[in-house]
Amino acid sequence: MARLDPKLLRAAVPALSLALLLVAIFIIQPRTMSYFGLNLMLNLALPIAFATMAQLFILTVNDLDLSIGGFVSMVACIAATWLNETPLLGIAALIASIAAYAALGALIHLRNLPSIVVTLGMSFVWLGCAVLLLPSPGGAAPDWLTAIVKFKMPFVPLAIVASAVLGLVVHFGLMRSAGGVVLRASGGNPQAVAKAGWSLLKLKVTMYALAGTFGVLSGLILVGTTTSADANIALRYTLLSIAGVILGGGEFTGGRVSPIGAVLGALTLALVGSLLSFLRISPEWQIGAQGLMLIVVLALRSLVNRFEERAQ
Amino acid sequence: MTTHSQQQRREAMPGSSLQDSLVALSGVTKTFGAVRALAGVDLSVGPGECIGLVGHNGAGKSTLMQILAGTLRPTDGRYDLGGETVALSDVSVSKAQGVGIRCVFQELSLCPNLTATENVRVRHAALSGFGWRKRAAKLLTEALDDIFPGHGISPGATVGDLSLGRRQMVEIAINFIATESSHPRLVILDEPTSSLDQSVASQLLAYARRFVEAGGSIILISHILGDIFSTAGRIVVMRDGAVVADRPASEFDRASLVAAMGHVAEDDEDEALAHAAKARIGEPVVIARPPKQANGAAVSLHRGEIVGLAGLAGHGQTALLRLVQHAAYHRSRLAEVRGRIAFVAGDRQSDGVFPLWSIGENVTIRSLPALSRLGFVSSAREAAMEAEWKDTLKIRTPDMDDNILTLSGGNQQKALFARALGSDAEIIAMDDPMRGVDVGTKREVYERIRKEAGEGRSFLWYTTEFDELLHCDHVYVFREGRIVAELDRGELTEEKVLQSSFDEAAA
Amino acid sequence: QTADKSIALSNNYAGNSWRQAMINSWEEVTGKAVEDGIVGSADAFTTAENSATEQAAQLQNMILQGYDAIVLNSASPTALNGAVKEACDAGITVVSFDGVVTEPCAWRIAVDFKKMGSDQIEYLAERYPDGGKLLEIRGLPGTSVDEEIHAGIVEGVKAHPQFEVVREVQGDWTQTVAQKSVASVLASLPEVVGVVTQGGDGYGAAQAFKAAGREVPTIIMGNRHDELTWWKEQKDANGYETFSQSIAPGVSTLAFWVAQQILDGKDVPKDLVVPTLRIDQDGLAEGLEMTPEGGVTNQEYTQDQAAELISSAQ
Amino acid sequence: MTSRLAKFQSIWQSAPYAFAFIGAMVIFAITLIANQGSGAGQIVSAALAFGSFYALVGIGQMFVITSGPGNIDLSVPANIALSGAVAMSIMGGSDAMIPLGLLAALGCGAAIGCVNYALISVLRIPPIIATLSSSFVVQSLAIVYGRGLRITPPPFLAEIATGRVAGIPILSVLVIALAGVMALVLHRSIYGRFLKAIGQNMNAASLAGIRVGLVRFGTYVLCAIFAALCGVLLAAFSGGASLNMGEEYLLASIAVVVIGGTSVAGGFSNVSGIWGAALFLYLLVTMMNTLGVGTGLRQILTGLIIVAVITLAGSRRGVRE
Ligand SMILES: Nc1ncnc2c1ncn2[C@@H]1O[C@H](COP(=O)(O)OP(=O)(O)OP(=O)(O)O)[C@@H](O)[C@H]1O
Ligand SMILES: Nc1ncnc2c1ncn2[C@@H]1O[C@H](COP(=O)(O)OP(=O)(O)OP(=O)(O)O)[C@@H](O)[C@H]1O
Ligand SMILES: [Mg+2]
Ligand SMILES: [Mg+2]
Repeated sequence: MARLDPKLLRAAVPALSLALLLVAIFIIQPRTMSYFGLNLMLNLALPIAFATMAQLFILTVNDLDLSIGGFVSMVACIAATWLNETPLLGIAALIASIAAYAALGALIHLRNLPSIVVTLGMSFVWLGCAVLLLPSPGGAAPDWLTAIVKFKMPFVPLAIVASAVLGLVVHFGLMRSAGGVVLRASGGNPQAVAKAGWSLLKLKVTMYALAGTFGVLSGLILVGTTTSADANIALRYTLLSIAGVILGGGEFTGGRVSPIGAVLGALTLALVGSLLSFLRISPEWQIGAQGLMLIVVLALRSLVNRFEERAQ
Repeated sequence: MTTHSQQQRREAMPGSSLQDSLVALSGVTKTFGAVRALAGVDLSVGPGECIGLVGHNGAGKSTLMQILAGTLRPTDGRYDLGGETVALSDVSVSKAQGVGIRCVFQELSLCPNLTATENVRVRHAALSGFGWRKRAAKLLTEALDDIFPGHGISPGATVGDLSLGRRQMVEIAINFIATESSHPRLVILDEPTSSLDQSVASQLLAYARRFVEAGGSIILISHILGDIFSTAGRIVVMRDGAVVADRPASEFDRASLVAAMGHVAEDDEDEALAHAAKARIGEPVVIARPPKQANGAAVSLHRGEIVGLAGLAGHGQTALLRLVQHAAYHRSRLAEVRGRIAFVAGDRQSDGVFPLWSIGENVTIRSLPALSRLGFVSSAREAAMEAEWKDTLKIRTPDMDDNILTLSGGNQQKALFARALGSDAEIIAMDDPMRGVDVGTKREVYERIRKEAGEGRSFLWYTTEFDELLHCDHVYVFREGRIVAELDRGELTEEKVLQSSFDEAAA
Repeated sequence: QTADKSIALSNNYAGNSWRQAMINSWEEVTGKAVEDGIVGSADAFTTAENSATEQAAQLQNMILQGYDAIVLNSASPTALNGAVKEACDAGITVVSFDGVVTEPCAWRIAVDFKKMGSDQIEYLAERYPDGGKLLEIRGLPGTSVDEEIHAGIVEGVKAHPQFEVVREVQGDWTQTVAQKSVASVLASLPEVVGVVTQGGDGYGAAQAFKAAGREVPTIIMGNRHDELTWWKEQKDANGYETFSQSIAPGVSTLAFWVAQQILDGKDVPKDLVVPTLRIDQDGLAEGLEMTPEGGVTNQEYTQDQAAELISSAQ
Repeated sequence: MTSRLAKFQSIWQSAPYAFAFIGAMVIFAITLIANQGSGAGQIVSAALAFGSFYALVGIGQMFVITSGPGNIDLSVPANIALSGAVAMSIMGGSDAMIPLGLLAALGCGAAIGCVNYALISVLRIPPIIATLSSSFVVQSLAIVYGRGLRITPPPFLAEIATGRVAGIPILSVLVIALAGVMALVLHRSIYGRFLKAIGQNMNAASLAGIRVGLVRFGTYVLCAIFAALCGVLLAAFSGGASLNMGEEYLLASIAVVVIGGTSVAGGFSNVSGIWGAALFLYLLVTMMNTLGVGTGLRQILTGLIIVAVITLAGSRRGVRE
């Protein structure tokens, strides 16, 4: 008898909620069911997906990054100023910011610090740098960046292709490759990993450097899409990225994450906003409706968990 | 580097010359703050040796093994690897692994978020590159098949979903895996059988003997002396951080070994055990039906009774205990509990210990309502309870205010016992609670349980050791989450238990 | 001709009284316009948090919904340009106000924020010809409005060198934050003659001065009801003098009518300027009347007023 | 050098709250030096007044964070906005209505706490997301309820919130007393013990006979009530409730808890550190304003100082590796 494997079902929840949301949107606003429509709905979800991935790396090692929003904002400001005017300086600054992230990882490990406070502090630092770079909104994205981000793929919008590639690449890197296994292991049982002879320091630095790299990518894509920047542009990404990872089936501790789920989670969050606009709710309830919709999507998860328990 | 895995088996000799030894320690000490865990230990392990390491809880066995495996640095002393002295500051896991020393630690060290295969990769750095997953799965399956024929563990299973026993089996198998770049020469097994049932434990011991015959070395730590006698060629006895005896196994018998460990010699146990089954009268205090039970059978526990849950590890006994515990606080359609309950965890890491707390706080947590007035805990009464149980169960610590994790594994277990026994509970559910407890303490706890049962406390006792079932008035045998046999004290034999445990599994 | 047209309001923040008044005015005026059959529909949208990216996504969704015009209070003058351009390309009229966008295809109903800054110094220069020291309360860092008002103040001080801004504190346009920042600077603050502000911070600043037991200097107010009430109390008690200025939240209705006029085929210049709503010592009683209890001084616009403004701009 | 570090570590272990106070004192000293020694009383007085609000939300948040990894209440800002608005509108500026308004606001907080825990427990939504979602709904309620209109607080309440006796804010005395009570609850009450047990190992806590669900439920309600109380007092302090008056407390409530020495991993916390951190955060703003640092640089320095303090403080290491 073909019984649904609950584990498979659990992995499918993020995809399922995204699909449900899409169907609802298609029904309410059929115009979205086109290349043009999907592109418009999803192109701003792409930088969120990258930021979510950065957060996922941090969550994998049982830390939490409260600074990713500020960091992406700062990267956006660098890209809209230095990278455009003096590319070498811009590239150097971006590399330095990745190095700074890696150094944070080292600091957090060596002094065994709570990542929440360190990244909270760093969020002020990134924001301060951004304000110094761009005291008022403006700047311009380098043309090559805009060209890449606005590239019109045949048949399928770039945002969808890029999201798929992002999910798959990280999935293979983190979930399937031999190196990724060790990285995740350091979230599951750090002492055991140390006892097996690995350097926890190196592992943590790697994860933070990866997070920095994906944060930089997120900022670049964001600027490419909006063509200019301001210091507060991505502050919201901090909470969005955490929500995305969790929506995608990740957990706060124990190294349990799902990169593909996280990308789906980020897209879901973006689409929740779209659905809301299409529903024409009165403005004072729009914010609340966003909360309710999040709750509904998450309730789906619990429904599946219940099912899983019953199956056991 | 004189050893070779094909080298023929030599007679185990205490103090074999340092040149031949795989690893040798001399005068090693280790202190943790004020606690002196090792007070000058000499130990050398040659190839083809199986050393049985015994000693009371907190004697320093695990500490010594951690030093051997390079996960702890000695405070002082000499550390020779493969005939070469290693500076104490250079002692490291990778050095020890380099000469083929592997260690199955007392507290499990697998990553619960990874699959069994992926855990193989974490332990064996050489497994990488294209197709590593297939290779790792193959190596693991081979090792499992070798050591635990019929284990039924899929290498793709997530470790967190496996029962404690199966996790232990995976961990053991991983440590016996040989890759191109690394062969196990010395495998340290720190209480490997404590969470395995007897049949699996004997598979392991048989494998250990084969491994030693093929030229490998093993250090086996166990509080089950039968395991030691059946497997070890040489027995090292530790007491209070020092080695007090190091002789060929043939020179010991059970009594002399127990005496060397510093326990009083055993009286005639059978006499104490030869009590007749009580008649089961009155209303039971617990009735619990396993969720998977198809027929009407249910576990029932009467006042003053000791009821045993038997069967192979991971066949629904722990789940039943949890069900009973839950039913004591919530409505449940499967179980009915009349009375206050306390739980003694076996899987102490995940079910028992509060790792940030002192030993004292870990002991009193179940009794706080009784120790407090108007919702606030009375320090004096709490301290009194701590002191009482420190003495009663002989918890080895300078101070009950020390962190619980400073205790040795067995002493942590004693603290968990104290938590339950010291509470106001009328019913005590025990989840294979003697894991890692030394012989002397075990005997005292057995006695205490019988005494308290006599005074009206009821015990629900899951155990993987047949001998412990002899203390029970009534035994339920579990298989695949169901009760398959119900035996009175009078009809209890090891054969009957084994037969019911296996029945279909053998077919 | 616009009876079948639909207009949307895109707003980026709803978390203060000014924005609430803005949305209320919109709903009142457009509700009537829809009833009267002047336009087909006029929906208001607001994002959950003040964020340019979220608002860009909101704009893109509006494009998909096929609105004829979008009235926009933007989170950023430049970060929405991409989305605005997309809207224009889709044939949608975009009218930005308050937070205007620089994208050339959009209309702008701008407030001269720089002038809001320099006017404060001008006023103080009249009050205190000898000049003196000033405290400046800034808004949200990294935003254009904050930078522009600040630039205006800097310019004003340059024109009147007898004044000196001795301290700058960050108020985030949030009254509680401003109150805290001002309180924290008071211990080290020398005697000041005035406090220059960006709107909505005046009452908090006054509270902080009072709590520290210092004499309250001339604080420029921002048309909030609590500020005006406090000012009136002080005026009655000791003749306190100052002035108050802010944009009227009802400017959203002006933007609505402008959008309607454009849809109607009128020729409207791309850049319009609205004056700020200014309350002087003499107009305080009148100003208080225009201010709902607990809200902001407001002024809603009619279709005729909008048409007049447009023609005067040509 | 290393031994000095080790000494720092041991201070942290025995008195994890010490560093927040040390940090506050160092910053206070720098401020005084920059200010040529004057204004000390005024600074302390203001620090106590403003620190009270940080401390109030911090205490509630601390109990939630203690209940285990992943437990954080993000609905605090919206809760502050709604409760403040409810209280002010019910009181309507009249002293006689203070008890009723206060009760309504606290009840409103309690209801938010109930909803939060229902989402966490019944729908099994991870706390961070659950409270984030509910905060959106609460924010909407606050908008609909108050429309952002500010209603002046009753004079007596305003006096409590802003008044001073001998230079010491009345409010701070009340909050310090409340902190004392909560410290007792955390360290000496059965509830506090149960909570810390749950924070370390939920599974073991449940098996030790602790009603996990009940304790967690109480904790979320407690946190929400504290936030509501903060909302009422903040509205009274600043002359009326406004929709965005809670915004800064989202991060601040977490920051004071963690800088105060509470472990984000749960099960280990203290109350006094919260006051230390609250003073620290306020004095940091004071120092920046006294030094007259510009906006961008001010943010950078604030961040670096927070990181520096936590780095010096280090943290608890596991006892057995
Ligand atoms: N990290 C530590 N900090 C403080 N004391 C420790 C630490 N590790 C071990 N000890 C102490 O060292 C002594 C030896 O502990 P060890 O774990 O080696 O005992 P053991 O022989 O393995 O006991 P068991 O049979 O119970 O496992 C004990 O007294 C224990 O309390
Ligand atoms: N071991 C656990 N792991 C994860 N979550 C748990 C665990 N135990 C309890 N919980 C959480 O706590 C909630 C209530 O748990 P439980 O059924 O044990 O309640 P309780 O502690 O007995 O309290 P009450 O009787 O008031 O319901 C569950 O919904 C679950 O989210
Ligand atoms: Mg041990
Ligand atoms: Mg329970």
